[in-house]
Amino acid sequence: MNILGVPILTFLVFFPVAGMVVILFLPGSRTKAIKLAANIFTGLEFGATLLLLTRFDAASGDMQLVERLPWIKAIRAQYLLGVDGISLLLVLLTSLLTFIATLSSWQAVQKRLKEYYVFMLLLETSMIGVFLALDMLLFYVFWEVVLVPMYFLIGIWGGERRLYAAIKFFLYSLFGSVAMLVGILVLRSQHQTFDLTAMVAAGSVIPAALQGWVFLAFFLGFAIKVPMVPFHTWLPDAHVEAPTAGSVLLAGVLLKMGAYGFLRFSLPLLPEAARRYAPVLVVLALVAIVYGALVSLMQKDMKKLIAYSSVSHMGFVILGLFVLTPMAAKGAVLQMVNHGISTGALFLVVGVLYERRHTRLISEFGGLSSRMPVYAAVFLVMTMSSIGLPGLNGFIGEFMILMGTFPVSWLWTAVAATGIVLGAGYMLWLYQRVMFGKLSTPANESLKDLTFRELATFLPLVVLAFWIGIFPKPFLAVIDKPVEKIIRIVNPAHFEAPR
Amino acid sequence: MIPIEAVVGLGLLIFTVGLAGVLVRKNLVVMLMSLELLLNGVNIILAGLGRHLKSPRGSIFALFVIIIAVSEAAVGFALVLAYFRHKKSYDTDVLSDLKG
Amino acid sequence: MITLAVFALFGVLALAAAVLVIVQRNVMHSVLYLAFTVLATAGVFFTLQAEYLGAIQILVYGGGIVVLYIFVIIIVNLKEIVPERRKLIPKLFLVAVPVLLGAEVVTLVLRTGFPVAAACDEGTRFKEMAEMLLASYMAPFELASVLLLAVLIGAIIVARRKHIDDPD
Amino acid sequence: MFVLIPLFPLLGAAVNGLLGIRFFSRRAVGATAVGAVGLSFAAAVAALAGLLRSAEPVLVKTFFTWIPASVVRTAGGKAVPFALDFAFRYDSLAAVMTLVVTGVGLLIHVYSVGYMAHDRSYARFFAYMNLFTFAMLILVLGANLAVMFIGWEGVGLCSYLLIGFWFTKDAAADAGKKAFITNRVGDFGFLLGTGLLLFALGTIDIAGITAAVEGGGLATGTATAAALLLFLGATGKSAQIPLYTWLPDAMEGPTPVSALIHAATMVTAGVYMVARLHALFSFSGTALTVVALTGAITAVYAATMAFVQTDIKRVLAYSTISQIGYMFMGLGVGAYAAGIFHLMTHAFFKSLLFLAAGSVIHALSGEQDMRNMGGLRKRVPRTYLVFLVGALAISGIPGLSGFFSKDEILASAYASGHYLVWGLGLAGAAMTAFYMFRLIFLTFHGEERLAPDAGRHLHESPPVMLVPLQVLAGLAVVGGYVGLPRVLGGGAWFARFLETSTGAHESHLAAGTEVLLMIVSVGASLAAIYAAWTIYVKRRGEPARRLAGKFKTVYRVVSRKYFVDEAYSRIFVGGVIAAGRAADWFDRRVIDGLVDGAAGLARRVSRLTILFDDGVVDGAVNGVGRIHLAASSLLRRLQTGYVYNYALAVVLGAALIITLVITVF
Repeated sequence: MNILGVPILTFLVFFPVAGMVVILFLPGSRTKAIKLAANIFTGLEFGATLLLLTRFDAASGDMQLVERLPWIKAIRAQYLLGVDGISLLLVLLTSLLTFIATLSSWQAVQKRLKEYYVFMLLLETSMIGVFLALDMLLFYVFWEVVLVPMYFLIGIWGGERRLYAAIKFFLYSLFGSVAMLVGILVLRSQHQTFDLTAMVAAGSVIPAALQGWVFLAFFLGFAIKVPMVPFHTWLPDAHVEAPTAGSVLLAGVLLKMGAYGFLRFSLPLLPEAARRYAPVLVVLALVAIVYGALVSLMQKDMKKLIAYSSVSHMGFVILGLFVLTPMAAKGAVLQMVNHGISTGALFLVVGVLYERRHTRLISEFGGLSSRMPVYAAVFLVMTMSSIGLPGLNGFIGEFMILMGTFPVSWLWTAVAATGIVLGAGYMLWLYQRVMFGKLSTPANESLKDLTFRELATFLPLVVLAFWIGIFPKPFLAVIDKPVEKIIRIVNPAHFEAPR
Repeated sequence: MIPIEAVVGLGLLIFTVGLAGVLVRKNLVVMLMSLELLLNGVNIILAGLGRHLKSPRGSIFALFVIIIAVSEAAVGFALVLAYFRHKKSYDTDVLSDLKG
Repeated sequence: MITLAVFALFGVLALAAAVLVIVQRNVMHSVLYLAFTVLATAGVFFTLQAEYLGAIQILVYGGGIVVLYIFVIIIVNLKEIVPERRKLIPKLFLVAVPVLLGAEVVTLVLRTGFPVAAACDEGTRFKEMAEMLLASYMAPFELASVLLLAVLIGAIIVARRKHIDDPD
Repeated sequence: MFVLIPLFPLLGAAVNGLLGIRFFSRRAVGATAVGAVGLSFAAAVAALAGLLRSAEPVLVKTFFTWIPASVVRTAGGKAVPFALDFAFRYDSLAAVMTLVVTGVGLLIHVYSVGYMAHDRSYARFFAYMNLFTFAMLILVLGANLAVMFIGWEGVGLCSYLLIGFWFTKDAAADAGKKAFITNRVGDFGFLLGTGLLLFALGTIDIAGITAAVEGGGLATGTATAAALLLFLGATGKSAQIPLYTWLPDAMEGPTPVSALIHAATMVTAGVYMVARLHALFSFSGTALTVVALTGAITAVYAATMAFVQTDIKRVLAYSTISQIGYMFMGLGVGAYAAGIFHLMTHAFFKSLLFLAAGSVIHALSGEQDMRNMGGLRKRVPRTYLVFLVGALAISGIPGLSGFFSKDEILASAYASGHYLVWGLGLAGAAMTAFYMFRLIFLTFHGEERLAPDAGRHLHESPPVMLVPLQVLAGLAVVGGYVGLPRVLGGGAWFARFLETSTGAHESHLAAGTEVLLMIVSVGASLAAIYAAWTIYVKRRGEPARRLAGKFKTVYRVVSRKYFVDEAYSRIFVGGVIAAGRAADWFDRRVIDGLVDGAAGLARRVSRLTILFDDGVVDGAVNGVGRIHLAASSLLRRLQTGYVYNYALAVVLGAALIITLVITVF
């Protein structure tokens, strides 16, 4: 199945590159044309992913629409793309968020417009590439490429301490991905191939001791990306300093690459090591949940608060993954998408205020609800989605993760559940300090409500939040088979009937 | 018959005289003339060997040497004239523009 | 036996003239001795049965080059005698070096000796030489003509009196 | 038919929320809101009729599978596929609850049309009220704990929005936040309880749970744990010890909100949940006693605090906490029907009291402090009358609804041998009578202590507010006869009706003792009323002041609500913030410190390498450079420029080569 003669997955990955080329040729002065082109391309990309949706059949759990081309024959590396339920959802999320991010930076970005959109499209290409690549080397390449545009997005269009943040982000992720590369190479030596599907089919041929080391290497790479607690300090800086669109994508998609990596590589390829280290990761996840929530209570900068809340939410995802039960794992994958939607929207919310008042300090705001009712409504919906109010998307993910975790250990569930209470705490406190109370500074009086364009960026996210909240069946059906397949590899004991 | 050693000896002597001339004399024209001597010495040796080995190659070579000598002399003089017009003297000592 | 005597005569004459060429103060005398040397070597050629070479020597060398020297000296009307300021010791040293070189060559030649008469007797007659010259040595022959032409032009250009409007 | 009940309020909320705010006139907004609840009430009545006619007692309607199946490993080791359906369950209990919610809700909506008449964001208020009704109905109709949880949190959200409705007031916003977070702590327990049930039974469907428990598929330990966790959720929602602190602050919201949420519906959610899972609770004995005791203690404890309150709405708030304590007491002793019966009657008279208080506040244009009231009997006679009816009902005066439901509970408590619980209940009843009539005497009797401007345009409330009050007063009187006990000739019709959904717990008590119990409790109440009358009317509150003077410390402790609020905020809120501050400090200093430290270290190491680099390596390189330079300057002199030197050099070179050739070969 292909679009314009190009096989669909390759089309999806490289269509933004075409966009980049078109924008490069547009003269720098005609900003309107550049903005239009960027939006058209990301829009079409999103359309293409919807097209992919129609071609995808949810019944089978394994890879579909596989495209295989020899790439570097010497080391048997192939240009291998494929999609299953999990990567399908994440690709949809990526293209949607990028389209919204591009739309939202219509006024936000004024200087060096051309490079901005070029980097944005490059980012989209590499992100989608990460989710579709099945050849581990190709995966690694896309994984590294993602860093470059994000580094520039933060470094050039960021806030005051953007250089510090950009460099810190880059070095942190690079350090992690180098460790991951070592892991990939060891796997390559064991399986004589980079092809993930072949490795999974071959089953656990790797001796347990070696699995431990490879798992550690992968852990370093993915943990930094998720981020898990000890490695998370790059996230608040990167978020605070990144431009609105940048942090939407950073939170919406980049954080998912870490969790996706765990699910796609660590669990199926290293089952024994995964089972052995699962409790360690669960403890780290619990720490992340509670620690992230506590720290975000104290933040004075809205973006930093939301960044730490992401640490807490991603803690939930990791908990869901490493409890090794199908229900929790499916909840985790869904929570990845939910987190992308709610945190992406929250960053847009902050972006709207930043565009108007050029400050993110909570103390600067207060009583906006009277001036900006529609904005207040959207902000409320997203806050409620983020703290997991039933009827919205956050709840489904958290409910499945908690219900999946309970059989494994009620104590873990109890600690994780405190995360929900703390979550309600810091989010409502944020909402109250910004929206309720009296109009403290005169500048707030003149704030006008959401423009139509801004509302357009929020609408899809709000609709998705309600849709997944009320009727998550289609989304869960898509990821049902692949997740079950992975869990069956890692934790077969779960499925056997009691002896 | 003429012993080959004698011929070579003679040629060599003339060669040495020519070489001494080049090194000793400071006058440019005389140096050129010594140069001609050198070449004549070589020719003698060539001719001698040609005869000794009973093949005409010796004299052919000598012929070519003469041609070279002619062209060398011509160019030499052209340079000398040009130099003379420029420097008003033949003294090689003056000629030290190329000092390192 | 006579040829040996004639050879010896011409040889000594050539040598003496050569020495005189480099010793003379007055350049004009040097030129004359140079002419004398050239003619003596022509004689040597004749004794070595290289008649063609001797003829060429007289014609080209004698007629051409020596006359050229004479012209140049007359044109340039070389009056001042370049004072030989150099002291004797360095001069001796300078003479000693070529003598040393000559001695070494001699010892080298003596040590290796000369190859016995060549296996192929191509004869030294003029006929065989001409045939060979125009057969296996055709390329150098032609090149020589090209060389002479180049030198002709080169010499003229270099020696020309520079006019103001000259390009170079 | 029962599916329509929640649909109308949802539509009303959507219409008002999206269109109302901008386009509708006040009248249109009011009409849609009241209309929606009215239609819902009609649907509820129709559904009840349907239920009575239909053969089987329970109707279940599944809409769609909410979360598709995935394999879950239960305690017994079985791998069971667990799917979650979005389904409603309608039975007698749900019927009663829907009727109460929609009925009382309708009256409150009519009342608030008048009460909120001149509020700026009128449409937003009604949108929230409709949304709240919808959420409560979802809670009541939910067929499994997850759907119930939607209503559970939805109700929490709406109470957050409604309490903090006048968000410009910081106190209101804080109260809203406090309410939501305290509820959230309760939900924490609810979720864990659900998880435990899922783990133990592999299902969280109410029918499934009841069947499994009655089938004996559950260990008592797990049952107790699950029941207690769920009860923690109930205490959060129904404001019992320990999670009651949010209710008094919730009075910041508009009065109709307090009436609807903090009297009739939301606070009863906990009671409903316990009644709904009666099988689980009665299976684990300890859980039941915990419920009973908590209820009893809360009843008395809250009553004490009501003694000293000066704000009219806060008195009613503590009264609510106390009355819900009664309901839990009823459930705790196994008399689920009695608990629910009290729930219904309480909904009537407590919302009546709140709305009446509302009309008093409305009349005094916002004045809530009883000390600046008094003698309003003549000024607002109709409000005084309905207020009196409410007070009599709550004090358990025979003939009114309060008497029947409260006595039912006390009788059951006594019958099932919980004498301590019965004792506390009796004391509670007396105390309730005392503080209610203290309130009446302070506000309506005695001399006027009105603030100057409040007295000027003091006026009786408009009919749109008074009519609902009178209807509620009627219900407060008539409501009791539905459950007339056998001993008084009644058919205990209400209990029999609820048997199908809450199990049969007939308390077989000798007629004589039951009548005796009634006399004792009525006597206690009358005595309390007389005491209140003497203190506050005859001696015009002298003894109260003297008593307060004598027992100064006791008075201060009680009036400061036993400092529980302060303790909570210091321990929990303060603790969390301190932990937050520590975590933030740790995050910034230690981890960032480490990272920046590493960077600093890297900088120092690089400085060292630079030194090494300049000193040694460069040194060597420069050294070579210098040597080279010197050598070349030497050689330079060789190039004398004299031609003959070069010639000499050539000859010398040749000579050297030849000597070399000679010597070597």
